[in-house]
Amino acid sequence: MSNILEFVWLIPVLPLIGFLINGLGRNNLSKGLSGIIGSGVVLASFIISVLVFVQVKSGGSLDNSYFDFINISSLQLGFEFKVDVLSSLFLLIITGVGFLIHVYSTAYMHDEPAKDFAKYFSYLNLFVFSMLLLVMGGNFVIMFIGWEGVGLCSYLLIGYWYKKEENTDAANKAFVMNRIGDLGFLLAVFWIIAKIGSVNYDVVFSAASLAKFSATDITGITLLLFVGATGKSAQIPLYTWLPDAMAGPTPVSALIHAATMVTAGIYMIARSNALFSLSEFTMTVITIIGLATALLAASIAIRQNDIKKVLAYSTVSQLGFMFLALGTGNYVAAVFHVLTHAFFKALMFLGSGSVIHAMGGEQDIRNMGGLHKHMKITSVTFLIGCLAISGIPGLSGFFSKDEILAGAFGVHGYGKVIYAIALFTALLTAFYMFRLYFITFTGKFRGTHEQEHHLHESPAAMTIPLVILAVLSIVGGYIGVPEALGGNHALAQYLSPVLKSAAHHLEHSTEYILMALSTILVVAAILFAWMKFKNYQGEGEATGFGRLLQNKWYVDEIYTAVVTKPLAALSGLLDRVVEKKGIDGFVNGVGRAVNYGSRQLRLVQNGQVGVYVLLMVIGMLVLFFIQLFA
Amino acid sequence: MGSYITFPELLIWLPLLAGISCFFMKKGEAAKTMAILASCIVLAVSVGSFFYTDAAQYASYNTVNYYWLKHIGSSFFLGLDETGRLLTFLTALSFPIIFISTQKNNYKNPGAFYGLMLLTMAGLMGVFVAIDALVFYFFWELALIPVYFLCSRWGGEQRIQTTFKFFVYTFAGSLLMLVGIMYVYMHTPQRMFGDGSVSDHSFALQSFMGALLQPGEQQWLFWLFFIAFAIKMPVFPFHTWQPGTYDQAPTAVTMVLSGVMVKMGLFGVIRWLIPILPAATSMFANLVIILCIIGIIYASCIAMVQDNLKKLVAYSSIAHIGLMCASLFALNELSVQGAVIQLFSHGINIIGMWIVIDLLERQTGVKHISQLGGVAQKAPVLTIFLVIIALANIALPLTNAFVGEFLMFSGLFKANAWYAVAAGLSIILAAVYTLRMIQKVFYGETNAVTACVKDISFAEKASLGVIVVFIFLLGVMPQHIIEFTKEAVTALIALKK
Amino acid sequence: MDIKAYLVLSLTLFTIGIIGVLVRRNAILVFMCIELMLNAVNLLMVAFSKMHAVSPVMKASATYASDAQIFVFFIMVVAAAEVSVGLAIIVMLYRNTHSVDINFLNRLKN
Amino acid sequence: MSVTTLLFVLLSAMAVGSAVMMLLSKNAVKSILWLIVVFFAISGHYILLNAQFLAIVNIIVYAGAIMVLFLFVVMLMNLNSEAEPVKNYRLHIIGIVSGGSLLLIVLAALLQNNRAQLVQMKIGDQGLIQNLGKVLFTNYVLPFEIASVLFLSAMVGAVVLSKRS
Amino acid sequence: MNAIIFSAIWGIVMMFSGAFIESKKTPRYLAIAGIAGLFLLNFLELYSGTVLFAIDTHDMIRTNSFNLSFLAVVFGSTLLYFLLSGKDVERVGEHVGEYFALIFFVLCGVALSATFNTLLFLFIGIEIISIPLYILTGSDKRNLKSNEAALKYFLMGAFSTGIMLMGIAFIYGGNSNASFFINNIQLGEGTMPVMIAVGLVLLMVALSFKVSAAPFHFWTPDVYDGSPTVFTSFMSTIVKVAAFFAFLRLFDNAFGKVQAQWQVLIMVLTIATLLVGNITAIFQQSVKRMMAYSSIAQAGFMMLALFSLNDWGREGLVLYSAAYCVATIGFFSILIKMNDYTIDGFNGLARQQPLLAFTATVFLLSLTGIPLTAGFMGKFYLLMSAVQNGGNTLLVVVAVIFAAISAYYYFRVIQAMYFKEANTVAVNPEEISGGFKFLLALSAAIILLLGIYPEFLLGWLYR
Repeated sequence: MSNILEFVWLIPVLPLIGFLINGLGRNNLSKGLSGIIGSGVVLASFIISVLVFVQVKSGGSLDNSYFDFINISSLQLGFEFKVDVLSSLFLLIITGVGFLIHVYSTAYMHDEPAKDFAKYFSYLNLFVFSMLLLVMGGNFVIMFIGWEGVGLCSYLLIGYWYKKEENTDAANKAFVMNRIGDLGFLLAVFWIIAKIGSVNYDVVFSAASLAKFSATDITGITLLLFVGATGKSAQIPLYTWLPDAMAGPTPVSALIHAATMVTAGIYMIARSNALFSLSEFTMTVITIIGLATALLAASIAIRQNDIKKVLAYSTVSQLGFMFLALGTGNYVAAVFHVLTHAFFKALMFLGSGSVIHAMGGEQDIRNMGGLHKHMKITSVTFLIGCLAISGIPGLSGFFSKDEILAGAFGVHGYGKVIYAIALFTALLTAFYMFRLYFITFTGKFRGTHEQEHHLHESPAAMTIPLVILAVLSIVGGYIGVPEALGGNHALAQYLSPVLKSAAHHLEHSTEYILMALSTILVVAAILFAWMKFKNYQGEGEATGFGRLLQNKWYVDEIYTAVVTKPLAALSGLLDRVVEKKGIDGFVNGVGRAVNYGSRQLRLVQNGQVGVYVLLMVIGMLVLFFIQLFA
Repeated sequence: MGSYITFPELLIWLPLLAGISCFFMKKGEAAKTMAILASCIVLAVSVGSFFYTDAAQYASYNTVNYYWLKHIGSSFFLGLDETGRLLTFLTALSFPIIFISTQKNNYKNPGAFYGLMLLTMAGLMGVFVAIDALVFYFFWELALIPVYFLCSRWGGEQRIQTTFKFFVYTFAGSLLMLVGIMYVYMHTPQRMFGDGSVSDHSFALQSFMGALLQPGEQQWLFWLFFIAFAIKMPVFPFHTWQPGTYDQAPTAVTMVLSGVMVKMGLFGVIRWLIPILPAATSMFANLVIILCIIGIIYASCIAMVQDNLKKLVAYSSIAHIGLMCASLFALNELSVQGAVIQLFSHGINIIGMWIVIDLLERQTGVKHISQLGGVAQKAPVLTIFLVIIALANIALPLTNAFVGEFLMFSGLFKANAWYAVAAGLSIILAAVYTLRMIQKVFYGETNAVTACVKDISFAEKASLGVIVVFIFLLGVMPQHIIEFTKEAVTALIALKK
Repeated sequence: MDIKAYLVLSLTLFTIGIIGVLVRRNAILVFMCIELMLNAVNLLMVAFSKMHAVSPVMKASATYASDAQIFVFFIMVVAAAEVSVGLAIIVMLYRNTHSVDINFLNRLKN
Repeated sequence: MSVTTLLFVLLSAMAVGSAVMMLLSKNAVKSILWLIVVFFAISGHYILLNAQFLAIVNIIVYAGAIMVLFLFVVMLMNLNSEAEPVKNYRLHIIGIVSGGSLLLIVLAALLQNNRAQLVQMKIGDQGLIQNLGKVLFTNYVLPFEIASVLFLSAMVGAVVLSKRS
Repeated sequence: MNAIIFSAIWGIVMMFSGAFIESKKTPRYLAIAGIAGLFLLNFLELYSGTVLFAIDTHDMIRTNSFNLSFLAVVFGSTLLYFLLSGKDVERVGEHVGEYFALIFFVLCGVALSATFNTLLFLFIGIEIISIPLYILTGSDKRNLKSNEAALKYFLMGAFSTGIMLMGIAFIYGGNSNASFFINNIQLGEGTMPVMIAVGLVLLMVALSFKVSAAPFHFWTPDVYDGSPTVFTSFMSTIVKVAAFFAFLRLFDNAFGKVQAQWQVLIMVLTIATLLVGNITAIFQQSVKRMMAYSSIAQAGFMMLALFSLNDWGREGLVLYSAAYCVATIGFFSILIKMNDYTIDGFNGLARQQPLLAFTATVFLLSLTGIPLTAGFMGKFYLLMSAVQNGGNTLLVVVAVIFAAISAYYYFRVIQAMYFKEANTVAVNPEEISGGFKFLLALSAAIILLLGIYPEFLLGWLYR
């Protein structure tokens, strides 16, 4: 096959087929079969993606419209795919990590009844399909189709165990918050349409149409797009759904809520960097939001005791870093961090999954401890993940995070401040990750006896992906070694056709200093955690600041008080008062008035001839008056 | 065919005759079969009509013009244009689905029931094909009367009062429209009939469009027409008849009301209001749009706190209709195109919703969200269908509603960004109440009420299946329906003054 | 004599009749008041006929002035017929209720 | 002031006065008698206008036939004793006021134009019997015939209403 | 002309039949034969202008296709009335022949008041209509309500006669042509002479009384309620439309030229009538009385023809008369059969007597003015006339609003028939003969026919 790009449409279609097979045949397929189908299709599209990647690397690219989606004189909109360096990279991440997680799931979900098992895989496939649509889409609408599709899948998968109400609550929350973002996205799209009547990337980003936009247009559109991103990628103010989303099966959290979907926002902004770079204001906003999110989430993560919640908040925090990178114009770094983060965060989620699996569904780390001796592979791989995310030199996290920090430092004016905060956040990250690690894997076991008796290392189907991801988390960084370390940032060069890497370059000497500084501090943080938690016995009831963190700054409560409750109250008011009493009351009131009039008017007819004649005479008077004098 | 009998006539007479014959059927089964059969034949006819769309070539197939009240310039003038064809198809498609999906409900005196249903069908068809104002008004009322009897005979507890309110409300509205029609008529130019006879005025749509009206006259005429249509749709604040009626009416009728009958109002706007009174339309457009948008948000909010499933759907329908009405008045290509598509999509989707609700109510006997739960365990297939339809209802991409709403919103945005922003809130609110409904009814643990629920039978599977097929067909490849309605849309916006 | 005088006179009689209808409650008296009204009309008719008799306008018909008096004649005829029927009704009522007070006639109302 | 005027005033006074008396008198029989006086006065007016035929017919038909019929009925029911219990005075006031204002309005309108239109008194032959007879049986024969229907129905009415069964 | 003479003659025939024929049935058959003959003779005159009795009317009577076809409508409805409710006339009392005789006399009056060309005949016609009606109203001698109704009707009727005569007097006095011919009234230039104006108002009042237009309608409910139902049916239909026709004929021919000067009066009367009729009807419990008020409401609509003296109005009045007569006669013929005249009396009629219920529904829908029924066409024409007259579209809007309100009380009956459960027997089945059902169906068919193709009737107006 000479030009693999001809067959690029297979990449999304294969998972779709898998979805259909698993979905329709869910009653007849055996677990094994549906597992194989589910993972197989993803593997297939992974292979194709690799080939595509190779092709693209050697300068190929595809921009193809398959059929007219909507085609009217004021809007031509085809069902078009665009495969270039950026999307091909994401294709790799999605299909690759996706495949591993499918495999992992076959074991993790093994206790499910067959039909639910099939349902689960059909959902996963559907997700992969939508995600691929999102990144391959050649215009904003196709991207939006994927965008909402992944939202739907995450809704379905979070609510996968739909019998428990909190799961479905979480699912609804996730969907609605995403919708809020989506509205922003949509409005941006409408804005673009209204301005240039097309949403095709090449058209929109072409200099000609960029010229058509006024400054306000640019700022407005980019801000709205960013609102969309905050929804999907869990940034302030729309991040609270992500921690709750942990209600879903752990592999789902790994795939959707760590590796792929949540990075859609980054992809979207990176994709439309041509627009964003034009709006100084938006960039600043993104920087601030990203930084704030990173700090806030990290601070919360310190005090969480649910193993998945900790990871969730760390995800939010890491996403914050990525947005920080975007905000500072450091797109490459952002994408780079997406890549590495996908590796080590997926790794850690899967690891936590294996732990939970072993603990029989237990998620509270206060009831764990000393798991190292029971499940070596998990423990080791998890440790690697922690090291990676903390940014220990040599591991993938180091390179990407360091590039972000450096980029931030380089920002003119307030760069130093940003850097300081970001660095502090990095330290927090190291601290809470290792808090988690030590509490979970070291010390002595604090759970019940049958749990302890039940402890075991997970099956190969789960450990192998762990190992693979661990390896990737280590080596993944070497595609982006900065010049300072004698590398030639392969990633940056690869992406250069689409993404200009960070504008402001630092002196190598400065970079060395920054690296050293961060490394030292991180190590210190880790040691601190080691001392504090190496044999953890459970801590007393949190007080003051600690409690504030434990309760996540009461953000959920505030939202409830400020948005949810008033809205419900308003609706109730509208329903009870305005609707029933007001409008309908008026309508019925007319009827009642007529009835009343009827009852009164008939009293005039009192049966007295005298009165009748009198009224006639009076009527006559009136007529005479009108006729003769009016 | 052609010169002998035309599509519009077939579409009207077939259900009419079938309906009348149903009245004389003693056996319920016979009537039911008759109804299903007749509606399917009509569907076939309507499908057939799609092969003769070319106006120039097949005029004799699509338009018919009998002399009727010649000396007052009215003739039995019917014709199929793009919009009309689409809506007749919707009607023709809905009724078989409705009959089949609700065939398990057994009504007392079924002959009358199915007869009236078919009469309603005939009336609706007439409304969609009439090109003569008087004929239009005739069918407009004709569609109403059978529904009145259907609702107050076979409805719920407070059926009589509720239906009566609905009737008087609508009747008053249509009478106002009648006054409007008369007034316009008095200003129409002379009309020459084929056989040379002349009447000083005429009811034909063309003459109405040619009527000489001062701007001042147009302004109050506009309201005479608009109120009639607004009540039918219904648009806030003329909507209060609707939730009660949907709640009380037998579900089969509710499907007709919400799926097809509300389209009469929108169709009226497309076919009559805008063409006859373009100046007034553009003058009041913003006012109407604002009214609609208030209605959209208002209805969505109320839907969020509804415990009664039927009322929930009713209010969501108000919101959707409001959006369509608003985008019709935004009157740019995007919005109108979207509205036209949505005319069809909304009909399909909401009928699907009702089918599911009907199944639930029939099996459990309750229609209150708070009393249901855990249906998904008992009836997974039903749940899947419901979820798909519900998602279509909140305009998820790749479903039919997305295309319509996307176009409508972008059209509104083009008209005025803030319209789109305000109306866009409904996207979020819709998600809130729809998901809440799904969660409370289908997820969670089963309870005493829902324990007995069975999964759906073949008939319902089939009808829901058809709906779902349409949902995705129009969702993935909307271009066909767009191609089909393009000219109509461009013709309409061309009227904009 | 000026027509105005007759106008005043007959209208006065007419009004007295009306007032009688309004205030009296004995059916027979009410009926009599109506008769008075008719007579007022008759008087006015005759007066008009005599007015037209001298009015300068070209005469519409040969019998231009007699018309009115013939009309009065017919009024009397009708009045006579009316009286017979009316009294028959009153008598019938009296048979059943032994009263001719119209204020007691309110079985039919509202 | 000529004799004619004098007569006119006298007759008018007589007519109005006795009409009022008819209205006021409690006793039904008295009212009837007063009414007869009114009729005589009006007949007097007819004579004054030289409408002899009507004058006679008025006496015969009204004062003679009709009033006697009334009197007969009243006697039959012996309503001469005051049968009317307490009256509703408010209603009376309203009645009188409205009736009076009716009169005033109409008169006010009629008497506006001060162009005197004279009425032919004492002379003129239109009111003579042979003229009227000729007209009645030539031009007005059809109404005359049809008026019989009126009497027929009156007759039937008498049968229907008062025939004891 | 035929009609006037023949109806008078046949009235006499009926009179003697009542006197000399013992059997109660024969008069009815005679009457049906007579009305058929009357209809045919009138139709003959309309169709070919054949006049059996060549009498020189000295132009006091004028016939043309318009009033002849109106008479055709009237006689047709009377025929229907005899066929549907003839039996019930027999039930009223023993003087069957006399009742029919009186009805024929009324028809004579109707014919007069439809064709009169002089105020004398207007007066005589109206009187010939009224006097027999006083008698018919009181014909149920034992029934106090009937007596009361008769006396009320008589006193007020006589009063209105007085008013009318005063009006005629003033017209004559103000008419410098010294003539009673309605087409020979000197209206003067500009505003009409005061005397004419006064006379006009008085005539309007008197005729409004006859057509029971508010505020001169007070006799209507009591009289219609009190008199035997079968005669109520006759009064409220044939007599009423005749009075209307006279009203229209007079004001159209005599005062049409100065319409602008009195249109506002008609408007006031119209609105008042619509208001009183519709609003008061809503609360009635007795259907009979409700129909009385509804007849007032319908009168309000017919007033529109007077409001706008144009062809739409004239055609509309004829059409409306036909629709109104057939529907009301039909409905009354069913009402008479009911055991209980209250609305609850109709409960469950649909179950017990489907055909009666269905036809009754058709009649009521027609009265409401739902499309496809003659009632709609009538309303449509009259509204159209008002719109074309252009004087006041607001009046039209008011009218349609009241039309919507009228649905309120008509549909109460429909609801009772179809949607309420029966606890008693609404109609004794033995009273419902096959022929009766057939005739009901026929009248329903007529209503639908006129509703779909009014030319069927209107075609005759312009021969």
